[in-house]
Amino acid sequence: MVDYLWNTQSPLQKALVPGRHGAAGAHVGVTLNEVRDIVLVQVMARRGKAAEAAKAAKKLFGIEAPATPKAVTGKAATLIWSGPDQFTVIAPRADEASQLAAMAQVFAGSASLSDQSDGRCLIRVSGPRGRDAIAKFSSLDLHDLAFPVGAAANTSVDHTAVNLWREANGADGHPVYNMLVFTSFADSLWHTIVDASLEYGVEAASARAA
Amino acid sequence: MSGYSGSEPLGRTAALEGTPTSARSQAASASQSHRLRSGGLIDRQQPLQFSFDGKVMSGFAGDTLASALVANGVKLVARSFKYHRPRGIITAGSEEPSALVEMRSGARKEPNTRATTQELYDGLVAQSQNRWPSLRRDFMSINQLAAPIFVAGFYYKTFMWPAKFWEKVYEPLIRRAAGLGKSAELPDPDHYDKAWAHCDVLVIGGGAAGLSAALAAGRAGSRVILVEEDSRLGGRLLSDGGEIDGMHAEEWVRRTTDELTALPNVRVMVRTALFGVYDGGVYAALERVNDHVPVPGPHQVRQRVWRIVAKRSVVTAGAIERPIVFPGNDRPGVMMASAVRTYVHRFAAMPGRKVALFTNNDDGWRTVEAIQQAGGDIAAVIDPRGKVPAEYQALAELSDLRVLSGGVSDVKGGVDGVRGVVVTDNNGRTQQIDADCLAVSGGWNPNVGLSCFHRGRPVWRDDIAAFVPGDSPKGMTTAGAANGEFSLGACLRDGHAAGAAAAAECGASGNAGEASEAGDEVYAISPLWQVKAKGKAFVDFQHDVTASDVTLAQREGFESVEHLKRYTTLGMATDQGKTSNITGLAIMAEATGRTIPQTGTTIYRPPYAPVAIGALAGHHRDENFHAWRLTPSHHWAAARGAVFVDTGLWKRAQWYPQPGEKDWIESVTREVLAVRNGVGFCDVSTLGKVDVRGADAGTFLDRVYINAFSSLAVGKARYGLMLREDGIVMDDGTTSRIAEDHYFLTTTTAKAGPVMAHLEFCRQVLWPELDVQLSSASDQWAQFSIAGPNTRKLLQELVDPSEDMSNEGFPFMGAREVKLRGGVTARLFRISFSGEIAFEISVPARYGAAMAQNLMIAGRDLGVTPYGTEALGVMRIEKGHVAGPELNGTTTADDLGLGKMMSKKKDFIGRVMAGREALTAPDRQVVVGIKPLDQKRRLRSGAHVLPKGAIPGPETDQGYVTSVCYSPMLEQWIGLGLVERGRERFGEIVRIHDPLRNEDYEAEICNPVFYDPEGARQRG
Amino acid sequence: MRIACPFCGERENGEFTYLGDASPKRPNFAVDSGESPEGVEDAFYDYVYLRDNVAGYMREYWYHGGGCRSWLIAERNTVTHVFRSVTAAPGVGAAKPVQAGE
Amino acid sequence: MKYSIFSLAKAALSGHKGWTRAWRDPAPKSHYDVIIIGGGGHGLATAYFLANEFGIRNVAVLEKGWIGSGNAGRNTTIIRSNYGLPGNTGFYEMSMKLWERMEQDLNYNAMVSQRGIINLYHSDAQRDAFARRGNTMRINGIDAELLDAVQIRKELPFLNYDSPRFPIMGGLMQRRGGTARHDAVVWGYARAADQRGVDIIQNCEVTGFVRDHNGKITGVETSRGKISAGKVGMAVAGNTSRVAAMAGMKLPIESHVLQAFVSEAIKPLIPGVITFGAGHFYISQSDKGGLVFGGDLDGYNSYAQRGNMPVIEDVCEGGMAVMPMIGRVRMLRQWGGIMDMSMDGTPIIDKTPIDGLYLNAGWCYGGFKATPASGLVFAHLLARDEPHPEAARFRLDRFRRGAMIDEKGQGAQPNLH
Repeated sequence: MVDYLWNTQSPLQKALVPGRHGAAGAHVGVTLNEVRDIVLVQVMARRGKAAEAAKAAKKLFGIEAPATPKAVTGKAATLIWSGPDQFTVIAPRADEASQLAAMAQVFAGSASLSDQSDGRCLIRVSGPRGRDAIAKFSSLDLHDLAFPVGAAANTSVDHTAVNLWREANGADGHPVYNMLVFTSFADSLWHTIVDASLEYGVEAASARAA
Repeated sequence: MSGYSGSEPLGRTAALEGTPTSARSQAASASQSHRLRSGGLIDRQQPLQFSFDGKVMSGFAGDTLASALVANGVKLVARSFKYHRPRGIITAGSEEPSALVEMRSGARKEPNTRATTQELYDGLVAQSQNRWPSLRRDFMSINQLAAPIFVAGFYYKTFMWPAKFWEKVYEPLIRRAAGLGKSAELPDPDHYDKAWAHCDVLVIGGGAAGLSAALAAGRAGSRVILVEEDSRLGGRLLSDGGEIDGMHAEEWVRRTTDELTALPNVRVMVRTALFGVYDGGVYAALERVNDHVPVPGPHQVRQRVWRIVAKRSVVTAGAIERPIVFPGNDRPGVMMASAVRTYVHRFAAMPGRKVALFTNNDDGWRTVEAIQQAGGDIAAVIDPRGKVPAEYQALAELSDLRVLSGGVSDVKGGVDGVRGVVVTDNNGRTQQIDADCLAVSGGWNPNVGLSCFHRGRPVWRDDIAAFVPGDSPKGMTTAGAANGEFSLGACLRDGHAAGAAAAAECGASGNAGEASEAGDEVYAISPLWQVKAKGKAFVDFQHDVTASDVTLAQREGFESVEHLKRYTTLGMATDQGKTSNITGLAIMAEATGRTIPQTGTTIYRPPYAPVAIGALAGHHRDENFHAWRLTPSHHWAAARGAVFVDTGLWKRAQWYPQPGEKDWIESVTREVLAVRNGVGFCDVSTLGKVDVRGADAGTFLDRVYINAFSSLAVGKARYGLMLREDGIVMDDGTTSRIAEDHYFLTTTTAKAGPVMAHLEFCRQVLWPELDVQLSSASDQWAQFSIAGPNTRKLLQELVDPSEDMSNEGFPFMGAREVKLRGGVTARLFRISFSGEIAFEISVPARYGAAMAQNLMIAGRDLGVTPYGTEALGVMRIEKGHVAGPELNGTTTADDLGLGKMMSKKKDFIGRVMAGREALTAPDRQVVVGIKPLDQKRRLRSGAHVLPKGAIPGPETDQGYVTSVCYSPMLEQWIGLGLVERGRERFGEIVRIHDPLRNEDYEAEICNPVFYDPEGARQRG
Repeated sequence: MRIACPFCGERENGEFTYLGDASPKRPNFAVDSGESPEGVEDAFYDYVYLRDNVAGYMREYWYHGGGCRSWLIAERNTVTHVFRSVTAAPGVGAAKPVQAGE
Repeated sequence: MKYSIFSLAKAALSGHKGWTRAWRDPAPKSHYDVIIIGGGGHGLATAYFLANEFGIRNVAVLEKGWIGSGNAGRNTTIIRSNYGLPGNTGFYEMSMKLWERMEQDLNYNAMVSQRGIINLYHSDAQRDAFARRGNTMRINGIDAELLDAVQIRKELPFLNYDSPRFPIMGGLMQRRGGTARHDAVVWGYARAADQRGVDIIQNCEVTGFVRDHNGKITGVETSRGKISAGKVGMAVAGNTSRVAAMAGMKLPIESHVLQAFVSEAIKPLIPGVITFGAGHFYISQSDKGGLVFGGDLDGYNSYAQRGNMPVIEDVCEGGMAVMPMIGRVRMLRQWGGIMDMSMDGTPIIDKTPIDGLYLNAGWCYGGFKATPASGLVFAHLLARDEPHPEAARFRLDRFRRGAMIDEKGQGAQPNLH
């Protein structure tokens, strides 16, 4: 009997070509990263149980679950608002089964969980011209005053839903934006993001979540 | 012509710049017969070569094509639309009606470009258009002979006999004659994109008022965007100069620009023309990123469309000088007075040596000074008002100016332009004046277009004889000349006030500072629209609409301005009547004895200036037309040479051709036989998948499906059908119960989105009392259908030995999680679309490629075969399963033969409306099977079904073929169809009528389940 | 056009899907309640087909499918396209409505 | 005065001073046998046929603004009869036959030009749907051809056949389809109706209905006073619900905005009408040289007669997908019309439940091509009190009965039709 190998494949398998693209020159304008190997769970409070669900979140992650479009980072996970009375939990994939089990246990009765670890692809956009590139495919106002660090939004890119949030500025002092896109759209949206960035010079890479 | 060679002692005494040094620029200057020796906002160190109609000329950086042509003494640049009359340059801006040229060539050929806005670049190539064989000798100008016939609306009155001649003779001639430039006939090779910008205050127009507004709003601390269509800020200040805060206007512009660019909260965008005002404070602008270079650089776009979201906007778009209508007013060399000043002052190019000025207002008189300062002669000033304005009396005496009180009644000259001007004075005496250029000013029209884009109506002001903005779109104010404030001082104050107010309304609390100061020159005008005299006098230069066309329209009852526009085409040319609309309606007002405000304006429509279609499409071209979706095994299938098709956004494998197969039918047949006789698999991940959770999930599904789901046991799957509220079938799919409070629902690929929205509507709007949570799991799972008699054998290879895969252990319609060898857990559903023993297996998407690979390994000895959507389709037709072509939005559950599924015990979406008489009528078209009698005959979808031997006609048309395939099992073409009373007609021979494809043959109506009607195979 | 989602803030209308008039209410219909089938059909006919189609302010359904997936009820002027209010449908999120139905 | 090249030449001698009004400007009389509300193409055509076919000449057409100011003056001028469902097929073909003789009937050149219309298909499913429709047309005696990509390429070589996403596989061609000069249709019917005694009264807005004690409608209140009438017909597509509300009627209709666009005039590029099958885009070229194009509804109820940015972008994306050589051609003007969107995408021509009031509505975006037939069948209904055979299925009660005529299969959601 052969034994079966279950190699995993990223939706960006073909689209992501690591390295430098677009305009040459000393400076890279936009840095694009695929963040692989994440655990992603959609948490939806049960009817009339929003408060209990929030308590459960606090218990497990030690932080208030976001009640408005925000991303908050707690114990071993970031919680991103993804709709009224619901949020998305994102964490680096360690022991996936027990990560999911722990959540299932804590939220039992107060929220329904939907494992989307394979349903979404996480793309990080940073660099001095990252915001200019995003302005070509997103109608969000990403000005510091309108979209500070920690801000989050459910929005559309190319007519498809995307969760976008801003984390702490990068070492270069420029903003860093995370985009959760649907797995089946990842190949397409990656091309859109790259095309929007070419005139600024792009550096593309892929890395495990940490 | 002699013109102004460098040797002549001309040019401003106080030159703005030093004289040119380099040899090349001296050569360039020498060729530019009408270029002043000094001055102008051009860079004489950067000479540029260009060609017009093949003639090579030179200009300087900072020129427009128009100013370069003026500098080279070129007067004739175009032919008019209808009469092909010789035309020159009339204005110096985007309102230009005449000087349209064809830019570039080949795939980049670009018709109807305004020479007045096209920046000059080295190597620019432009052609005149709408003439044959040449601009000077245009054969089509014989149209002028027929001019007495070609009056407004003439074609409505003729070309009617004989009827056939319209398409064959008349229209082709008219079409060939019409149009202006030629479009490229190759795909546009340039790239475009679109972007979003957001601000508190959007300032539209970078002249005195706009700079003042942006500065005030910027200093106050609000987020400001200033857009200017020109390549540099300054507006009329660049042409008329003046003094602001004690400094030269150009210096003030420089300083203001510096301060604005230094403010972090202000964004200045030049070469950016605002063209549309949309709801909710969304403004659209076109940035001409690379139109001033021959070809965009690598990774650069040609143009970019901006969608600017602004809380407030201040329109400081200035005003447009209007012509006066008089015979010969279209001759090359007749130019707006403001344009003459622009060419002289900003571009150091002289439109003529002896300039006559025809003005009915004080502002026109500025031209006298401009021409004299540049060393030109003023042949005469013709002002119907009869007296020199106070401000200019000194000047008039000093240069003992020839001032005539009257109007221009004719213009002498030819294709090379003006030679003389005939003046009829207020006492009716006429005299001819020698001049090579006629500067005209009929007064100024504030640019009210943008403020009227939401169908607001402008308001008439008698003191300036012009319209000013009325009720503007929400959040918009207007300032400066666009608001009817014509003096420089007023523009600065008005702009500053508007900018400060807008910033304050956006909550900015900073100090807006003080408005800059300048004089308040008088703007006195006595309206003069037309000089009535013999000869063609033009209102709309581009469309050749004359004053007599307007009065003819009035005589025929086309008195409404909209009728006037549509009957005479006044204002419908590429300039949208910027220089003609108001004049035209003024003449109509006089003809009808109404006032101008009573007559009213036509509706102002976006775009303010024409926008390239490519720019509006932006990046969404070719493969980027729409986003695309890939299944988890896409790359695996591609590596196996699968043939893909775009269905909706998905790319799906249709079949997997093998070497030696002559066509797709052969490949598909092989795949079907492999499944029916062995085992095969197909990626069905495109199906919509929804997790339905919560205590009331069952009740919820009972209400959205026509059949019951609360009664479904955990671990079981069931086929479900949902209706629209109007009783027509919406979608179908299998739904299984994973746990008491968890169902896994699937939809068709096409309806995944709409069904999800519908379910959320039911949850959030119709039945909010139910405890249900919905989440799309479509992309989470890689799902494969595995089918064929050897399916179980294959799965036993793949699943963990501890799993019971026997018919009892995993019965038909069973659904549960199973462990796979190698440690992955999968969801397994025993459901069949093919009619064989079949399972659908789901694993997390990351394992999709591995799953395809492992199915190949597990089934190697069984000859496992991957199959595509075509084979899937063949097998569903053989089994009589309905799909897209049958679920066409007009069929009921009963039409599809699924009426029995409708629960009688409960309400569900669509139940009541499905009961309407016409939807339950006995003669409805229902799903049947169709088999051609001739087994060789290929059946085609879209063929119609008639009674045997019937004559084709509406009354014998009884239905049509919806889906067909070549059935490898029946070894003939078969199909499904929707046929009147079909279920009562199994065995009946009918006529298949397909006139489109010249086919006509007989077929038998039969049970739609062609293969294994008892369904033994899928249960075995 | 911009729509102020009560949860996400002001967004492009491209993120939303339009359904239409929010005034008609789905008739509550119990099987075997003895209601005349005719009467029930009339009520549903009214609900499914008849519209006031007002020129002016109108209550209408918008679905923020390209955002937070909430069904919203907006008051919008059909002549000027100006929004007066945008509120959440009764069953948005985990909200527990006071009374059942619309 | 009869229009012809001769009368034109004669008039030229006198500097065209001799031309008189194309239609009179009468003051409203106190009574008419029939009042038509709405001076658009349909209303004027109805008046023309009432006078010309049914001998009813004491007729007034009341227009709140200038005639043709509604959708008659803001459409994309396409005429075709390529419909697939019983009810539509025969009706639109009757209209096409009337187009083919209109100019001679009216002595007015409306530039009816049968340069052909082709609907491109990009998938097998689309081809099959077109085949069904085309065969329906042929069975009803209407011209239709199913062309493959090779055949189309011969006629329209400039299209983007090898698009990487939705290549052109073929198309359904109706060669008798084409365009007509929309304003001229309005003016032609106005002039012909006026010559037959019809009063065309502009700037006369209907503000209410006059009813007798039985509730029968006996006239209208207008901005120019009360006018009594034997019968009142509504032909106010776009505003049907507003006028119906004055009579207390609620209808299966929503008003939606549909945008249209025209480019700068260029030399002949496109022969006939082309519709893209993988996106929302259709295009033709006017005799003046402008590319006239359009796409989908904006998608929400509106009376604003103007559209928004997303649809403009969507339409231009479609244009670049099917003919990328128009990338540098400039869009000159954009405008919006208010579509009378019925709940099944098909018109309603019927008596109303109110005695004396007749309805011609729900034209969706099919109104222009229907103008002559709509006028004829509505005149028939007003004159005979029974529907014209070709309009027998356009009844108001079809929604209640479940006999919808839904070409697109979208159901009771107007913004999807």
